Amino acid sequence: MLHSLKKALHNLFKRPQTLDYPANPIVKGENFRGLIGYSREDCIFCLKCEKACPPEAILFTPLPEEKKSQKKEKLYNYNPYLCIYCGECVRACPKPGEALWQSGDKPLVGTQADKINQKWEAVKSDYDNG
Amino acid sequence: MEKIKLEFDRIHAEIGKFYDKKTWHFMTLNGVALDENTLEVQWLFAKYESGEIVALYTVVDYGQTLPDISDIIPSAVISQREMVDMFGINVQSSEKGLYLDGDSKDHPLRKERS
Amino acid sequence: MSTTTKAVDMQIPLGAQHISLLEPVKFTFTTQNEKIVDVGSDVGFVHRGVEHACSSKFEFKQVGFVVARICGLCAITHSMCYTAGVEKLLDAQVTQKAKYLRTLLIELDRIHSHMLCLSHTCENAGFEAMFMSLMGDREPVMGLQEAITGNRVQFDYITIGGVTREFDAQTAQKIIQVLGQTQKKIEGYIEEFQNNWSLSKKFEGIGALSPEGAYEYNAIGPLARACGLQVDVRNGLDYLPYKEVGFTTITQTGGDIHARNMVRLYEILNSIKMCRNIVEGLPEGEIQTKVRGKPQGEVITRLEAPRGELMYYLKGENKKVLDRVRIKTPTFATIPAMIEIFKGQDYADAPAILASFDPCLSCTAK
Amino acid sequence: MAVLLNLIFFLPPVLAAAMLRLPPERRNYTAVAGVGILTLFAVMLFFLPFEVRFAFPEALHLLFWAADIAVIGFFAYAGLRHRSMPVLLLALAQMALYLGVAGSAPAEKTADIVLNETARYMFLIINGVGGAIIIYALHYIQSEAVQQRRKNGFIALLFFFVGVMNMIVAANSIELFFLLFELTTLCSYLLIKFRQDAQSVENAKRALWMNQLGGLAILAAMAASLTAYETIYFDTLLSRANGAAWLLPLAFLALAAFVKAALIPFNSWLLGAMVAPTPVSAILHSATMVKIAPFLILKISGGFDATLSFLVALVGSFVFMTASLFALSKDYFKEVLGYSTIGLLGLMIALAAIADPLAHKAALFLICFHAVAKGALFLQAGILEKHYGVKYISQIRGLADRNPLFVAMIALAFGALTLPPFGVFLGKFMAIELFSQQMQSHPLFSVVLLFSVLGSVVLTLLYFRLLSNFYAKSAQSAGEGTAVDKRYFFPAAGLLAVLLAGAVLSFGTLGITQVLLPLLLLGTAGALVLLFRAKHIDRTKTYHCGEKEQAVLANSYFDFESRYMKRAQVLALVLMAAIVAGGWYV
Amino acid sequence: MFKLKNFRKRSLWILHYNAGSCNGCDIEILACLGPTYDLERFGVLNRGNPKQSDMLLITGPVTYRSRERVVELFTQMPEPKVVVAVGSCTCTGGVFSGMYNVEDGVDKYIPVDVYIPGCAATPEYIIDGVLKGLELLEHKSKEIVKPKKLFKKLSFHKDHIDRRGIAGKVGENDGKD
Amino acid sequence: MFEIIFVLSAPLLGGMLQGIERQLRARMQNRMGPPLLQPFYDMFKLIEKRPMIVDEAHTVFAIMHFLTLWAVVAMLVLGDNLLYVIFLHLLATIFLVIAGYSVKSVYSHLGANRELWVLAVYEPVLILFAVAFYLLEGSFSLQSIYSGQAHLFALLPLFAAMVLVALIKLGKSPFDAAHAHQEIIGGVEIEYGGVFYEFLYMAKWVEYIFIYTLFWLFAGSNLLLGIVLLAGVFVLLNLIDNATARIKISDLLKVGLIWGVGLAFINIVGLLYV
Ligand code: SF4
Ligand code: SF4
Ligand code: SF4
Ligand code: SF4
Ligand code: SF4
Ligand code: SF4
Ligand code: SF4
Ligand code: SF4
Repeated sequence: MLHSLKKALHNLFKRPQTLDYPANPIVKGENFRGLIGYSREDCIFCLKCEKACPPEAILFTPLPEEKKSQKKEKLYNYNPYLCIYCGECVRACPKPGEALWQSGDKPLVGTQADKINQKWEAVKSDYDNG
Repeated sequence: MEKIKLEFDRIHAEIGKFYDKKTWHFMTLNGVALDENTLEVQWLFAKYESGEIVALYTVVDYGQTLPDISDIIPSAVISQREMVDMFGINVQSSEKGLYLDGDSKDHPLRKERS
Repeated sequence: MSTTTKAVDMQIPLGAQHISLLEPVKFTFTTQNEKIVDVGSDVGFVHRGVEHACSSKFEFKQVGFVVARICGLCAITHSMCYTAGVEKLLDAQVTQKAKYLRTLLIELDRIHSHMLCLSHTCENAGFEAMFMSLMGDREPVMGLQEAITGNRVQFDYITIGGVTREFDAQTAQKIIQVLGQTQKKIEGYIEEFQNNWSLSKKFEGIGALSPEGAYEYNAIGPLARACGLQVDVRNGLDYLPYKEVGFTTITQTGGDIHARNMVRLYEILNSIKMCRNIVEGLPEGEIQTKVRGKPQGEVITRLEAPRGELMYYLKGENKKVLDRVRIKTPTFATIPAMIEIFKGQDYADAPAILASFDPCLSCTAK
Repeated sequence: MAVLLNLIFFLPPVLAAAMLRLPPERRNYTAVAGVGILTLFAVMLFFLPFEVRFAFPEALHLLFWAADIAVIGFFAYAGLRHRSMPVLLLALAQMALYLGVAGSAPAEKTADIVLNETARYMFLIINGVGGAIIIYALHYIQSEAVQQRRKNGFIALLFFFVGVMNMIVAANSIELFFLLFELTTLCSYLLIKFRQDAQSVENAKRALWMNQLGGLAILAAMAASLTAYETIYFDTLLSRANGAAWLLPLAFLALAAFVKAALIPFNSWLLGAMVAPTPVSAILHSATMVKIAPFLILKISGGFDATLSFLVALVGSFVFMTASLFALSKDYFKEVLGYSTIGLLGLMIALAAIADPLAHKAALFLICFHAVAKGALFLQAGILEKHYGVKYISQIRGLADRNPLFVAMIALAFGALTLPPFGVFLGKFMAIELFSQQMQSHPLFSVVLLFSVLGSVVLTLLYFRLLSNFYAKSAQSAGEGTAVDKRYFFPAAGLLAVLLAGAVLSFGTLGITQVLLPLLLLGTAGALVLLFRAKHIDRTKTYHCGEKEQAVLANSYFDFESRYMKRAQVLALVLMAAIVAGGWYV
Repeated sequence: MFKLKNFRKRSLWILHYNAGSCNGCDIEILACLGPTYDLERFGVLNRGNPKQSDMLLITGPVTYRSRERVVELFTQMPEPKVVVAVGSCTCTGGVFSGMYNVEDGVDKYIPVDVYIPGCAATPEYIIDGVLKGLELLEHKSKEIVKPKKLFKKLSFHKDHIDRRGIAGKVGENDGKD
Repeated sequence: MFEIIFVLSAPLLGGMLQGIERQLRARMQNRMGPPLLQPFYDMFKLIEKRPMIVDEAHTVFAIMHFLTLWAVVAMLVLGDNLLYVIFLHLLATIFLVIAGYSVKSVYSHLGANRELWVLAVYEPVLILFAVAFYLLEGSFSLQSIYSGQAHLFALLPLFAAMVLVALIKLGKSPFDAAHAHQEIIGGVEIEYGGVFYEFLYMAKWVEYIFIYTLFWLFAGSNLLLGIVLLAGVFVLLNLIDNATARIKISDLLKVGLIWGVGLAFINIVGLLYV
């Protein structure tokens, strides 16, 4: 009991350990696993990432007719609310760091207005039809 | 991992003979669906000292009723209930409803499912 | 005509939602004067169907990330145990360095998990300050995990054939420093847990399991070791270098909440020592080896999770999807023991007893 | 005035005789009228500005003597008939001692009857509260499964009891007091036996022999008084014993009081009396029988020396604490009330034992208001039994939903036993102050204080626990919320009205705010509970951890009684022995 | 002049329910209550009691057995209230999406106001989400938000499972209390 | 005049006190803690919530609990009879207990039950507390206590007993079994929400004033000692709260009856001989 008493008294005259977020931002380590980044230019559309992703958070849907150009180009869809940030996709990608990479950025908090699930449903039906 | 096959009729007796609570640690009851109708049931034990693993097993079909071994190993109760839920096999004095609600007609780990 | 009040049973529910619970579980205590005479339980709230999904929906390479999500507290032990099994089925070799790094993370995880359990036990015993203090001291360890793996909770660190990352010298130094601090703090806690009058009222002699009972109910992990049983899977592992890094089995006698707490505290000290040894004696080499083929055959692997023995049974038939994944988690087998221990205790002690089991229902129900 | 006095003594027996004869309809009217007249007499006597004393003619003394012999003889007969050794032996001992004492009593020229202030208060209670109970009993007894003749007998007995009580509080002759004491014993014996089943007979026998012990103690007191002070009159005895060292007569009288008050270890007779119809319990607990005890102590405490006063107070406060504690272990509603009566009698005795006018006032307050509140509670207990079929506390749950008004009345009666500004609270309040005062001159009184503090807290706890049961929701509340029969309702309501009005009496001791504030708060609570109907506010279910099933609720329970009864009895007996020893040596 | 509104936004009592999560997000919520992140700075208290809570923190993909409890707890909370889904699996089902005993996210049952992604959602995200929730709470009218029906649109094995049809009446006072 | 203002603002002052306490507690736990006005933010929020009740009587009793406590504080501060104030305080407890029983909730019943048991511990101490002042001052009159000399040093054991009572009454560990959050989720208060919970919340504030005013009595008319004493008690209570776990109700009864009542009684007997 004495130990706790001393500690409480001691803490009273110490600066609290609280990180005053959001007043002071929290600095993340450089290899923090945040959002998946994607570059359309570098992608070769091998769809390895899509297959590797456990929760199917990356889906390639067919392009709208008019945009269809050369090779087997498809539309990259990524759902940060489904992603589990495991990094498997990046490990599966033949061009890691160029076509696909895991950034340190934090995903945004969504609200009802974002219609997260409705939008993803639409992507999924595109995917099923494609 | 050493596997020893048990005759269906002698499961309870054999386990009773085999199991010494200070030597063997009962890990769990395991089921492996072999095909649509048959199921391999394993009682998995590990030796406290060496970590050596022994599986007592038997092959049954879903119509059969497994004996209750919780009088020998009290902690088997919950594994048995899990078996009932997952495979829909009957185990003496174990009802359904550990994980799945009682009204579910589903047995997720049966072969025809996957 | 003597009409002294009769024993009337009152049923006190605990769960599914209750402030003292982290996870949904339902106990219904039948009590007389707040003494528990009977317990009903429902542990199936968290059942998601992971075993089924692992043998149907996911390929064996993905399963490691899925089973990690069986439980956030010992995610790393799940993925390790699974990966070890698959590596056996594939006959893959892993470098010594990768093995060391795997062990490091597992032990760091044990440190934070034990601290969490202790703080939760204290919170449930109504000791808010201790909860805060332990949570505060746990943060640096979480920071280490984030620095090494890039995430605080779900590490996704272990892949088939090795680990995903390694750390630089600066991080190594930080690890050593944080471990040193934590060690001092833990020594302080050991003293406090032994000497605090109110904690002795709450913990000593409460929720006790006898060594006989421990054998009877197949107790594992800290629960068994608090009864004096020498059960620790880490003793005989062939795929992790525990022997080299200074592992010792910690036991206590008494089997009550206090003994469990002490086991956890001393294990933290042991883990700190192992981590230090690992960081200081990290071998050179690659962290990842290429693995080919598809799993074939049957295997059982075991690992000591913070809560006790974790077991995976894998069966592959040379296909991308495994034929059967059977997960036996630590808490699973001890639920009958828990129910037995509750009987005869005060309802007021129930939350603390529950927390001292450090139950993991999310893995129990999978 | 002596006429009025004689009327109040002899009207009840006359009424009793009438009860036996009259047909039911007319019986009821006569009874109600009789009660009215008696109460009127009591009130008139209460405002009498002077003390009345007179002696009975010699012939009447002879009659008393004969009556004594007859009563003791009847006890002996009862002992023989029930084959009860204690009863028979005690009767024989009483007979022997009585003949000896009566034979050697000197001829004295003193008043047999003295009407002093205490007696006036007692008249009020006996006739007012007793009367209300009799009226209540008129209807109650009709539902018993016995012949009409016995029902009439029951009412007659109650009237007779009231008469005896009236006389006993005014008796100055110890011999007369003994006769009346024995008569109350007889009445209670007959009343407890009323239902005539094995249990009733058993309990009646127990009540009989225990009370005979009290009678024996009075005879012993008379003998002691004769040898040392050569008198069998209270006033003479007190004046002669004042300052004297040898107080054995007073010690014996105190013992008699303890028995009558059913203090532990004699508690079983009063609790056993529960087998009788509820009006019996009501009348025993409130207006008659047990009230003799504090009354007797009040009467004789003027002669106590400091030690005796302390010892008696110690016994009283000890019983106050233990009886309250034992009450917690009980589930049978009437038994809980019974134990709480015993406890409060202990407190009254403790207060009465202090020779201080303020203490006497406090004791009187307690006696009066306890009588009213307990009377009301027993009447309500009767309603619970007859109307709702509820006997046990554990069955009471949820009654507040069915009949809020009735429950509010019970709540008020309980409140009157604990809360400011009611009389019983006032008694306790004064007790603590008095004991603190006594402590300063007699430090041992601190123990008495501690016992009474603990006792009063435990008692409060008991009442809250009981009361909260009425408001407790439970899964199993059965029955309909019908209105209570008026014939039950009015006597109880009348007593409550008296209680409320009685709060006014506390004005002298408490300030205006002190009286009005709690009344206001209670009133607001009551009014809100009855009136607050929040139609526009949404309802939710109770929280059940997110589950939907029903809760199974129960109270905690205790077993102090079986665990500590033996020890308490032994301790109390030791203390009582100390009183006798103290009377002898000091 | 002060407005009641100015005060409300700084007090937030939370109720936490685990609807089948892996504990990962739950322990991060605990960490937020701990001294390092100290949610109490924003007036957050963990009440554990729906009647006194303004915010429901839900974790987990909602297992079949949890769904009625979620709705029950939600309805016991008085308006204004916000629901925060913590973690990827709560928002959409995460890795568990499509497993036979999960319902793929809470917004199938109750209206979710804030979605916090992450697996596990770190304390930083959770604080972001909670502050967002605070903001929303301020704007929320007192209108009553009804929970949705108990159903799952994409039933994994339609022919095997008929228990989805049983949508009990949840949350409303049945008059027995 | 001062007294009247004090009485009228008692809930507010109590709220302030709670605000300070929450900050102090947070700092003792090495964290920043809520703003000082947090209790009032909570209050305004609670008022704004949609009212929901379980049962009318249940609601009424909570309101009465608050009102009665306030009245008790008024009687205490305005200098009534100390013993009377302590008995009147019982009335407030009755309302709370009945409120606890008047809903069909297990936790509420458990809380009410425990509320009764702790009463058995603190009530004797409080009465003995009053008696001690009677012995020293010759009456229970608060007026004379306020204007009399400081009795702290004559009443040190009783002071210790009162600390115990304060821990119980203010719900601080180790003696907060009556509304243990992790067991019975606040006990009696569990079924209240919105405005109606606000009454109980404010009752707690008033309870602060009640308890600290009782401590003030130890200092008599000595203002300086009074302030030091209150500050000391305030910190002491929180230190104890931060260094202990909650003990069970059965242990609480034992400890409270032996130490609380024991110390108070010894002190009183001691007063007679000194
Ligand atoms: S990080 Fe993992 S979950 Fe996220 S998109 Fe990549 S593979 Fe899928
Ligand atoms: S794996 Fe890489 S290259 Fe292939 S589709 Fe995905 S992002 Fe493009
Ligand atoms: S673990 Fe403790 S702090 Fe967390 S929700 Fe449960 S009771 Fe509250
Ligand atoms: S044992 Fe517990 S902590 Fe470990 S994986 Fe299972 S649920 Fe998680
Ligand atoms: S969202 Fe993720 S971390 Fe949170 S409870 Fe669910 S599974 Fe666990
Ligand atoms: S016990 Fe109190 S302080 Fe602790 S988590 Fe619950 S509400 Fe918060
Ligand atoms: S989001 Fe991830 S970490 Fe969080 S509960 Fe779900 S699976 Fe666990
Ligand atoms: S038990 Fe709950 S209400 Fe009581 S002090 Fe602790 S947190 Fe507050």
